[in-house]
Amino acid sequence: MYFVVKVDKEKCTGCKICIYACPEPNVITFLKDDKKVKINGMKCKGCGLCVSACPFKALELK
Amino acid sequence: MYFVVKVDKEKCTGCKICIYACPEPNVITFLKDDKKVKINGMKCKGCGLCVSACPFKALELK
Amino acid sequence: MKDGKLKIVPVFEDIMPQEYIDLVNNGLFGEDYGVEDLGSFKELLEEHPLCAGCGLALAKRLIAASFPNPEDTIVVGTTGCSSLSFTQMALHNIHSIFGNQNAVASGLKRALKIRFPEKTKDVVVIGGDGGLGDIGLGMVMHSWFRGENFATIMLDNEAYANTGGQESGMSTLGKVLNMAPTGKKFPKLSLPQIAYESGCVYTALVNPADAKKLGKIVKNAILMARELGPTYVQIYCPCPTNFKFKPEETLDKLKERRKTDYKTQEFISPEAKQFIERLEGEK
Amino acid sequence: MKDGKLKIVPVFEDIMPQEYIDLVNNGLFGEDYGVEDLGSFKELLEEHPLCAGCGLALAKRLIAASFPNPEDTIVVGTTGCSSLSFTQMALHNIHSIFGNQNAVASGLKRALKIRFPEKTKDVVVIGGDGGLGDIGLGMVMHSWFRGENFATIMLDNEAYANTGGQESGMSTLGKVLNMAPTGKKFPKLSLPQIAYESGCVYTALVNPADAKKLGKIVKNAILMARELGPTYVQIYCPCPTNFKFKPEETLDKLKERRKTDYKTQEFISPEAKQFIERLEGEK
Amino acid sequence: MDKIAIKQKEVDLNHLLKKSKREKHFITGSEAVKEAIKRANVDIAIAYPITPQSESMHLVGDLYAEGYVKDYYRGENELGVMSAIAGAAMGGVRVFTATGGPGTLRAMEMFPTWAGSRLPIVCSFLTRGINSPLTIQPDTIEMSFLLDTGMLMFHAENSQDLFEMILSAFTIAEEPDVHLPIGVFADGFFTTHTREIIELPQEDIKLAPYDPYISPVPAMDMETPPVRQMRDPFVLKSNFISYAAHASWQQEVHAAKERSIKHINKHLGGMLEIENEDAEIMIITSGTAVSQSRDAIKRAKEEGLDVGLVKIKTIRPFPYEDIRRIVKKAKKVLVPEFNIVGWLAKEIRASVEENYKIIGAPRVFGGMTMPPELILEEIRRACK
Amino acid sequence: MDKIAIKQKEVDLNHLLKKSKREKHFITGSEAVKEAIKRANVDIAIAYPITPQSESMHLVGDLYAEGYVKDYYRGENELGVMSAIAGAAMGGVRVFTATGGPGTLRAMEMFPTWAGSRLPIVCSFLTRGINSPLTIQPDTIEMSFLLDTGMLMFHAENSQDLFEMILSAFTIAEEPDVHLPIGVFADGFFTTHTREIIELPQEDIKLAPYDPYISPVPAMDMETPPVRQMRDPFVLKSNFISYAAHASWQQEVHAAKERSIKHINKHLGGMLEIENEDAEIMIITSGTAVSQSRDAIKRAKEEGLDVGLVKIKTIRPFPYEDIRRIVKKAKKVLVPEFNIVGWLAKEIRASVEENYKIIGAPRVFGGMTMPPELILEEIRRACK
Amino acid sequence: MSNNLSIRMAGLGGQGVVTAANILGGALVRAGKQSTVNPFFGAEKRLAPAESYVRVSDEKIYERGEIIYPDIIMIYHPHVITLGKSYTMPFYDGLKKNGIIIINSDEELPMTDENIEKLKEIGARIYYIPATTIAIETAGTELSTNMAMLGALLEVTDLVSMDFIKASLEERFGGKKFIASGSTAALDDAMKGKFDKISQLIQKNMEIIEVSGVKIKKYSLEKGRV
Amino acid sequence: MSNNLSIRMAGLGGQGVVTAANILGGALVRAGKQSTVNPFFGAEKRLAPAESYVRVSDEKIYERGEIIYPDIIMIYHPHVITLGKSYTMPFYDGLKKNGIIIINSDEELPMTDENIEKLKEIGARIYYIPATTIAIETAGTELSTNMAMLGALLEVTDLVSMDFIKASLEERFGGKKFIASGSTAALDDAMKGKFDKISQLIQKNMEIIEVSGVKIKKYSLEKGRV
Ligand SMILES: Cc1ncc(C[n+]2csc(CCOP(=O)(O)OP(=O)(O)O)c2C)c(N)n1
Ligand SMILES: Cc1ncc(C[n+]2csc(CCOP(=O)(O)OP(=O)(O)O)c2C)c(N)n1
Ligand code: SF4
Ligand code: SF4
Ligand code: SF4
Ligand code: SF4
Ligand code: SF4
Ligand code: SF4
Ligand SMILES: [Mg+2]
Ligand SMILES: [Mg+2]
Repeated sequence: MYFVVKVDKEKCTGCKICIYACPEPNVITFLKDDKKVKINGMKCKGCGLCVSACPFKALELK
Repeated sequence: MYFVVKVDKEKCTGCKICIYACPEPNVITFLKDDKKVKINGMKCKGCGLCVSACPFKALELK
Repeated sequence: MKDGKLKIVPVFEDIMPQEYIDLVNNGLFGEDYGVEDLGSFKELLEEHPLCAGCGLALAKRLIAASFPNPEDTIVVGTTGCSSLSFTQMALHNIHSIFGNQNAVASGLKRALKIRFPEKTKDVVVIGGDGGLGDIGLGMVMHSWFRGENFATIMLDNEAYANTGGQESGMSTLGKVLNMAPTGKKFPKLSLPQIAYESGCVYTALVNPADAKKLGKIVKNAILMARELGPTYVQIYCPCPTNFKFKPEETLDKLKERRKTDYKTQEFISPEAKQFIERLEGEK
Repeated sequence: MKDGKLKIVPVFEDIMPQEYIDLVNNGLFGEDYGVEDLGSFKELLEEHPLCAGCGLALAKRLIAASFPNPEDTIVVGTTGCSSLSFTQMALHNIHSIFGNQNAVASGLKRALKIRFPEKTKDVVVIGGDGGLGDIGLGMVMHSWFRGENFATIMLDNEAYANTGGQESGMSTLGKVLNMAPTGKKFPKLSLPQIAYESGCVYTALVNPADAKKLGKIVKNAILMARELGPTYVQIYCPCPTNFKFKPEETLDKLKERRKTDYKTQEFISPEAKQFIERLEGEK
Repeated sequence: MDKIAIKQKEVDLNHLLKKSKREKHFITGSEAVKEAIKRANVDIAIAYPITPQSESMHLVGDLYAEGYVKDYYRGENELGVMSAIAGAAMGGVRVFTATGGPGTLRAMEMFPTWAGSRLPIVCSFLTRGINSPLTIQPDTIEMSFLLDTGMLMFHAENSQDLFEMILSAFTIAEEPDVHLPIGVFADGFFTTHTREIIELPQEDIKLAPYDPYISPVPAMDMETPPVRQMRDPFVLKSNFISYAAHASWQQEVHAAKERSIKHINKHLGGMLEIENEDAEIMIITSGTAVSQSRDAIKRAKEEGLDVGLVKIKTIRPFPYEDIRRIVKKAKKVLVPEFNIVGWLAKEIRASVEENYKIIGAPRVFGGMTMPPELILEEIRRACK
Repeated sequence: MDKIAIKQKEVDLNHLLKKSKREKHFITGSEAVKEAIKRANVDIAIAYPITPQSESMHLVGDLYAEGYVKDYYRGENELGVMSAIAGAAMGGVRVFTATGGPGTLRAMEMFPTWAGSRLPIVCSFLTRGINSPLTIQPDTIEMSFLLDTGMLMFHAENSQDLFEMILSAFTIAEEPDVHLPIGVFADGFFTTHTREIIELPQEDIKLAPYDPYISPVPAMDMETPPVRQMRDPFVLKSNFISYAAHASWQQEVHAAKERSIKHINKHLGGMLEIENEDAEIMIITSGTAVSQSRDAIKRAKEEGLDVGLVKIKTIRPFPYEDIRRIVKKAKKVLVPEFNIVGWLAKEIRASVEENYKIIGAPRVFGGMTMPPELILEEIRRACK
Repeated sequence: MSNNLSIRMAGLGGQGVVTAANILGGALVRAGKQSTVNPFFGAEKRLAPAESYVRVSDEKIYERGEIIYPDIIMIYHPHVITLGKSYTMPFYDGLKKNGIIIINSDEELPMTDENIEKLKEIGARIYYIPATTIAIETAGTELSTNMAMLGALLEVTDLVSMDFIKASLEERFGGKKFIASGSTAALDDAMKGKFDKISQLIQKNMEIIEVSGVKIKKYSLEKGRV
Repeated sequence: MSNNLSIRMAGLGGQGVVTAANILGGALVRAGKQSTVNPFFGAEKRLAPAESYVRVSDEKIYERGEIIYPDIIMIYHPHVITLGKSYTMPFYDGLKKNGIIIINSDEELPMTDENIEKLKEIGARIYYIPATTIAIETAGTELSTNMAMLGALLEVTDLVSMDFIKASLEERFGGKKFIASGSTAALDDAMKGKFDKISQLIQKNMEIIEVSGVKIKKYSLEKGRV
């Protein structure tokens, strides 16, 4: 309810795995420019699925 | 409605095949004494199944 | 009859109909009769209202001779020609509504297990192809999934006979019937395979031209259902009235199909195989 | 969006919510997007009320990205968590009553064939395990028997989630759930096999951990259903709420089962094989 | 498939029923259903057999084989049929089906669902008794179960009515301000299996097709822009707005039912027919009981007894106003019925002020016939 | 299975409900169902989940796990459950199940079949609205559909009633001269999900078991000599005798319903409860609407308004005589209801002579609540 | 004959009581009369009781359903009387004063004194006709029993002329698909199968009707024939 | 306080509004009061609106169902107000004269002038409590938000003593299986999973209640705190 996910742009490789693991639509988007992902905090339910999916530990619940 | 089956005791070998082919219960009975079958005309529906089943042409619709 | 399973109260002896007296004196209860003994004992069925030459009547007559313990057998049927002879069968039997037979049987069998923990009460479902394969399919399959301890026997005349010959799921591809005026558009359901996938330990396709084999299969199916779980027997039952052939041709129909797709045939699971072996060993 | 499948009436442009404008400008309609493109287009689903970490939400999101022609796709659902996101899906969709989805879809698909003889309208059934495997099983299987031209997708969370976590036919053996207080007494239904026996030309078991594969399977299933006949896709959808694990563990559950009994897996009939080959040839 | 090319001119209901030349035919009620559907321009019909409906739906099948109906199949059971019919109607085509007795109960959940989904489905209920014990004989008890489903309910006296009512039902059901399912009821056997003379319009005309684009609810075809809203408000009470949706939707269904009255007046000539309104003894009834009453009244007249007749044609909407007026004037009112519960008498009793006037008799059930002699006896008793 | 050995003394209903010491518990209606079944000596319970019934049947499942109930499973759907329950009852054991709303309609065909088969089944209907549109909220409309099924129908005001009625239902249903199914109705959420204080008898007693050998129809167990006759006369009209069987059987079901009245009087203390019978304004209602009315009446009294209350406990049999008497004396009668169709008001209107006195209000539906303020307003209006 | 006439035909499933009633009704309508015809059956199996009813009038006929008070009763099979295979017992129940009974039987059936008394009271006129025998002898099939019964009826009552019967027969068997219950349709086919051509079928059936007119015998309740 | 008191708790699914109501009701009953408690929810998914109602009285309580005219309104989540995630809009609808509103939020929520006017008319007394923050800080889980809300309520109203609350808590979490909807039971388990022992859970929750009493702040409709 109060947690949302944050990306560590340093670690993110843009592999998109988190996007395929998130149960919420239109939350994680892929930025074409820097080939990294962006989180829409308003819509994130804080489930943490993406966190456990990311092979590069680039995501964290806050 | 008006036809019932009759046995020709001469031809009947008592093989019982007709008994297994008759759809009506308690119509064809097997006589232990002469090892032949008997027809209960009151209950026979005259369908002719036994006739076509008897390998010895011992039955006839009348 | 052995061990007096059925007795007539002395003061009623005079007024009982002969058929009933025959049943008491020369009936199946408590005896070890089977199809092969037909003609020598008083059958459970008596004077049913099914058509002359009805294949379903023939099958039912053979089944009625094959119950391992008729004195403790309750039949659950369902609407259709297949049920029209229930009133004429000397067994307790249930007709609830169309297609719910396997659910009714589930409740019944469980009730009897509770009430008679020391005794086996056989519940046997006997119903038409429409009742089992179409309207009741969900309840049939779920009784299999749940592993209910009773046998299900389908009298397959490949149509809804009782309501005037409509196409059923068990009708053959292309067959023109009522409600399928341009011919049936999909193949006959492969229920034996589905039964096998759904938990039936023993499944058989039966042609009543193999009368004695039919008797054996029905007996096995009922015995196995007691211990192992659900069993399914599907019997071909030609219907002269709706398929418009002469009553005496019923046997020809049976023989024709025996040559093609309705051979008597068993699908035996490993448990079932063991069971049959044990049974034969006991003999 | 290509060929203006979705347009906003000019005078309404000011008052349309941003989400809708996004859908028009950057949505799926008329485009050839798939699961692999997620994150780069506006999805059909938006802000559903399913629980955090819901496996079923994940599956539905992936499915929504995989419709070959979303602009001509109508979804038929049924009561359950699986249907709770219908109102949030930018497609026409139907919720009738619990379990009747395949019958509704049969009528709908036939109606659309009559009304749009020149155009393909895809009907896709998406429902829960309870709706498809239990209460609706008869209607599901008969739509398969009849060879209806639509795909059936099961979101299998192995329980009745929406009503509070009761055992369903798809629950696993021994699992303690509501209404199965001593553990489930019979094994998970083998619906993929049954579907195959019942006329589905293409059947698949899917683990959403294989997201892209899921997308391909769903697409294939819908395309084949158009031409060949019914197809069935069963997707594992862990439910953190009723199985009482933490939302973030959903992925672990997926991976665990991928190692055992819920591997992504296809059952392909010869026609289906040909079809896939043709499809790949066309690319 | 041996479909022949059918050439039928499209006309409106008024032309079909009132302007087209009629010819006499000696046919059964089941055949009357066929004749109605032949002229109804039905797209899809789906059937499941049940006595006494089966013949009707066989004949509709023949229409399919002949090309009058575009799609047709036997469903897996009545719930499946009524669901598929709903799916087809949601897809925007004109549909027809029929059932009766146990079949009606098997599909029960779908009838309020049809109404709630505002589907203009026409279903003929060819009534029979309800289990258990099983009976295939006529009885109107199933109508009692359907009174509160939100469907409109027409009750045919005979095959002629059945024909007219089925055709009218399509037009009335499809009116944008109605858009509700209509059940056309006829008494099994008494109507379905009786051969009698009925007058039919020409064969070469049919109703104009259903237009899904004037429906108050969108067809499920992805032709109108998709919105994040399903056809039926899915009332999860998850927010303030949906809180009241179910209730207001129910009210709207009932309001639509009221709005159907003007169309019923136009096409069916009113919700009821009255004969001899000023008689002291009135018979109010519907279906076959009307015919039996006509015969009894004829005989009563021969005995010098003055009896009026109200034939109720629509059970839903129910003609409350007229019934109240008629009962007010009458001294006694007989309500003959073919069911044990007397739902029609109850309906009348509940709508009038002078309850004591209503005599719920004679009543037969479970397949019994109602000889006019039985009604005559009640008339005599009432006249005393 | 971790069944514990349960030691409960077998007693009769009178002992259980009237003699055993009671203790207060703060529990929900669902828990009250559990507590009733714990003491009911039920052999088999079968369940299918549906809000708002699920909790009750979960708890019955717990009783199975604990050994209080001998067999229990989740069925495949409501038709399957009601069929299996019928099969079990025919097998001669005591059974229980529950459903509500769409579940009730899904199984609709079985209810008249239960009655026709003379099965003493107790089923709790935890009511909710009917589709479409879908709603899971409370509404008593489903009761309207069940009025003519031949079942007895009890309507609980609250959890205490629900507890007493379920237990009484077993005894009344099993009386050889009744032997009919009983539906015990309670309003979903308002009763099932409300936690309140209820008084329960001891836990170590239970009803004596069902005795299938005193049933008016034989148990299907092959223990009585088989006759060539099934349990339910299978009415094929194939001979003269069966011609009338369906009709006479229906009459017998209705007669059995009437015979239940003496048992209801004994065990439930009557078909209704009356408070302040001589008031000019009477409220007649059932279920949760009774509670809301009590509150409204209390407030009305504070305003000096004199209002009486009739709580109908049994909808079938319906207390016609008493209602007629009460309405005769009253000046105005309010009938508050939780459904759009007003079946209770209709029932009352149809049974009394002075119809004009009946005001079918307030009425809420589709999950709305009925605040006492709404009733109070109607009272004020009626007093004018 | 009276302006309104009601005929009850009672037989067993498969004997064609429904078909006979339809042919008769069709002929009556052709002759300009008002008529309604309806069947009554149970589970619709062969040999189960089946009844059908024909009403005739000069005015519109309202009443429908079973005929409780017939002017004429036709018994298609001895078992209707001897085994009670009937919806109505005794078989003459409801017969109107001076009504007619036509029974298909080669021999006279045993009747109790009580029945004879009651039939006398009614003033019943009873006829025997060996309809099945005539059918078999004339057309080689018992499926035409119903035609023989119609022949007997026409002999006794003059209800409608043979021309109309013939036209009705032609419509029934010759014309477009006739609508009947499943079993009836099956029998129709069986019947058609017996003849090479429809015209032959009609021809034979007309013959049967003629022969029946000759073979019918009045039965005397005073135990002698008249 | 008045003899009869009605409390409406509005939150989102998963926040434990039902549990809080049950614990409060249980405590009240222990204290010898009459009380009824009931929930209201839709599809029962997390984050969907959920309400529960507690009635208290010295006499038997008849009325049931939603509380339309509450004395006290407790808002468990800011979204109830800001996103309208509620069955009742505006959130204070029906509040009785001089009624109390307790809102869980770390910050004051924006309110329209219109709402402020109306609330003033009612004479509403509004309190803010950072309940979720307290829960997380004190017990390390937001699942105890509802306990903090209860703490605030007890601070403002003196409804029932802490001893009874504790006893009720013990029954709820410690005793025999508690009956709740599927989701609630799941949350129960989650909650229990957070603590090693039930006693610790109860202990922590009691602490939360205490802390809340201190952290609650009155909000001034005149835009200043009192
Ligand atoms: C709910 C319901 N639907 C339809 C029927 C009508 N009905 C009775 S028997 C029957 C057909 C039975 O077919 P099948 O099961 O194949 O049995 P058969 O008559 O062929 O032996 C039908 C459709 C019914 N009784 N109940
Ligand atoms: C006829 C009927 N019975 C029962 C219900 C209650 N019900 C609604 S959803 C549901 C469970 C759904 O389970 P599943 O299909 O597995 O979907 P899930 O919620 O798990 O996604 C049930 C039992 C209903 N709505 N209608
Ligand atoms: S999975 Fe991790 S690395 Fe890959 S895109 Fe997502 S955040 Fe970046
Ligand atoms: S925490 Fe959950 S909802 Fe949020 S971005 Fe990650 S997967 Fe999506
Ligand atoms: S089949 Fe022929 S030979 Fe064999 S027993 Fe029968 S009649 Fe005799
Ligand atoms: S004719 Fe038919 S009924 Fe008669 S004995 Fe032969 S098989 Fe049996
Ligand atoms: S209709 Fe067919 S299945 Fe039915 S009794 Fe006659 S022959 Fe047998
Ligand atoms: S209850 Fe389970 S299936 Fe339903 S939304 Fe929540 S997590 Fe998903
Ligand atoms: Mg069949
Ligand atoms: Mg599920």
